[in-house]
Amino acid sequence: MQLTLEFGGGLELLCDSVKIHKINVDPEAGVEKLTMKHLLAWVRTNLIKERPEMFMKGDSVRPGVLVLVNDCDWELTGQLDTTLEEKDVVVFISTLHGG
Amino acid sequence: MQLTLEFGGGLELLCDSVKIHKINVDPEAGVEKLTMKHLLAWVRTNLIKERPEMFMKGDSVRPGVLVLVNDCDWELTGQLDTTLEEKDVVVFISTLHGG
Amino acid sequence: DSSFGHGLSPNMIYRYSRHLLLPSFGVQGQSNLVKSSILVVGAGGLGAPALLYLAACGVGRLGIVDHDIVELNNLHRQIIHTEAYIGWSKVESAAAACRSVNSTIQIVEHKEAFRTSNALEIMSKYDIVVDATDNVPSRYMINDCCVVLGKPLVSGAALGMEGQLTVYNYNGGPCYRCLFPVPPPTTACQRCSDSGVLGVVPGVIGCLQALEAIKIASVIGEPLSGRMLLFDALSARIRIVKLRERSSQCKACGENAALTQQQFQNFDYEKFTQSPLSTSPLKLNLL
Amino acid sequence: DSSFGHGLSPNMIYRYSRHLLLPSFGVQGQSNLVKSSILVVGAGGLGAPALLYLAACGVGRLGIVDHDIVELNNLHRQIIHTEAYIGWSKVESAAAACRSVNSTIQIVEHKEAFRTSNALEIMSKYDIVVDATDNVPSRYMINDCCVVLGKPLVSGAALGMEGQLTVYNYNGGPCYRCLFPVPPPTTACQRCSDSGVLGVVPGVIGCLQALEAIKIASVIGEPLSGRMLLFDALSARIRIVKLRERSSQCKACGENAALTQQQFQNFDYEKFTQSPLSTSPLKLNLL
Ligand SMILES: [Zn+2]
Ligand SMILES: [Zn+2]
Repeated sequence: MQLTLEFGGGLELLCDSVKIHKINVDPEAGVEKLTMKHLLAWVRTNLIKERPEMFMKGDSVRPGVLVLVNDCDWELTGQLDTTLEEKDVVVFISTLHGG
Repeated sequence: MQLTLEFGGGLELLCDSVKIHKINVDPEAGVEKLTMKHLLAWVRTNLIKERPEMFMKGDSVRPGVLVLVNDCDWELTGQLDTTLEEKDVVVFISTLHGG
Repeated sequence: DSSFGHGLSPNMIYRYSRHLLLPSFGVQGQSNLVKSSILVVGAGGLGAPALLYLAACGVGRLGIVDHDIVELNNLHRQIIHTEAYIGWSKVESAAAACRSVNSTIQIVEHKEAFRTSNALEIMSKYDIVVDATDNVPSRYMINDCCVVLGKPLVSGAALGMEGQLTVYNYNGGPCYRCLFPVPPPTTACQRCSDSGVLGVVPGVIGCLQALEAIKIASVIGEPLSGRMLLFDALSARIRIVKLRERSSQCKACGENAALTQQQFQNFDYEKFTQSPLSTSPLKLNLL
Repeated sequence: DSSFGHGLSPNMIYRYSRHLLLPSFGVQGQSNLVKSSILVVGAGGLGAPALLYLAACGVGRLGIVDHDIVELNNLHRQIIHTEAYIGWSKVESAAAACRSVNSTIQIVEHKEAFRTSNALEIMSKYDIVVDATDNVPSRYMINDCCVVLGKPLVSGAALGMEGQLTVYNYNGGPCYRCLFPVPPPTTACQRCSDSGVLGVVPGVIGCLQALEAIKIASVIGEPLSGRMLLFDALSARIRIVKLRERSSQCKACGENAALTQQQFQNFDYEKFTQSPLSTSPLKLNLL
């Protein structure tokens, strides 16, 4: 399944400072749908090059990270259970505090 | 066919000051595809309430109006011959000169 | 004063004529603005343009809170301060600049750090709050104070080449704690003073904060509540995304929360976020 | 001067420290900025924030062109001007404000209308041009002058509750005439002075113009060339759309065009657009 992942607010520093990643990822063996839970595990294994604790906590994202599926807060789409579809855009953004 | 039309830069004043219009429009009788040329004629008949010369000139838009099909300049999609698809978003925007 | 019911003097009508000409703003919008009061917390990178535009547009009473002093390394982005004010309090400097563009509005100087001990008293005098601070504990504190007092909060942030903007606690929409119930790890909390910021990035966000505050104050348009603007200056890309609704579980605004003034005053925001409210000066060692 | 090759003095290193800390900007970006020159045409609603941020960020030489004088009804949006400067030339007022935030850069005052007779001479001294004017003939004239001299053009516009922004004539991208070969009918050309503008809308666009000029000058990021930003303040919506490429048929930059300096100087922009280059004063009759 083709997805576009975007990292912002400093999270891109965890993946070689690359903000936009066009990826191909398939559901787990024996499972039909690709969920955010599986995608997070995939990202941690394949994209995060350093300090994974700055991206995840347990099996979800760390506090202060917003997750957006097609420009919509993942709290509205089902969080970890969100089912992803072909060409979806998933944004991970760390909230900023500077001024 | 369901389309979203948006008017901006003052063009909304020609359609009762409403910027966003969700419309249903079908191709001409005997024609399969809906083109921008037909959509423009449809807009002129159905949405433009006053001063049509501020929107069109001949069978195209007047100078100074940008037409965007799915956030892309219609010069890149074929201008009047652009074929529209279900759920496309077409923006008509008058260029601004103020400062 | 005026006998036309809109509270606009002939001088104001001339000064704000380009607002009055606007069909979607007009006399009613300007009249609402002139009667409104806005508090800006922080007279730094975000506060600088926000304050100048709020003063210029004719907000009736404009409050400025900051305890900081103007330094030379602020001037690359804090365009409200001039070299002549280096060493002065940011509030005095910003207030002078605001008065110089509009002497007809009331400008209130709060030359102190915004703390739980003074927050309720200061904020209660204003209709709308603009968060232009630069650290995590202040953001939680300002949010909670807005929830306790029922004030809409225009929240902006900028760091590096990116900016973020939203309106919290407005018309049933979410608050900061609805989005971020748990504070981030301190290692994830960079400040402009530590990590740098392109000066014009808070400029863009601060202007947008002024715009959202003006929309709320003048009762026009759709404020950016339940939505967040994400700005990436380097690639010139902007996203406006849909946020979650108010959370019934929220410790500040949730159904069973009912945060009281007393609880707010006793809450230790530095301990909660494990971050200090004040910035320590930067040690730069580039050469 | 400096012996480190980047041309930054210790004073500059302190002043611009938050830029130098930025990995994507750093010493090289600041050094490029300090060596660059930018011309801002128009010290009004767009020019005000653009000039302040360009001065503050450390552009080496900043030129300001305008023939207008500061009026009270400018102050709701032109935050670079203060009440004390009402009746003064906008260029003098803006230059004084820029100097007060950054005395280390060179500020050049062009107190004259930008016309075909002086445009080439003025513009040839700068690397980048910011169009912050308010009328159609100026926009064609500035575009053509940029094409003749090969300068990138950061073009912004604001009216009512809306703003637009793009970069023309940059790196093979389209110019203004590629998009608008035929001028609009005069009835479609409203000015802020006739139709009104919410003051902070040119504030947002002017900041974004400064940003794009800074990106080009410092050689960072992706300038907004071949793309246009459309800003709707009322609904807080922003679109960034893809524009056509440079047109081979363009009368200014097209393959067989080769607009010469002589042709530019003889072109009658007022006749071409059927609009005057100067604004007549507003007659407001609200009461
Ligand atoms: Zn809440
Ligand atoms: Zn061209």
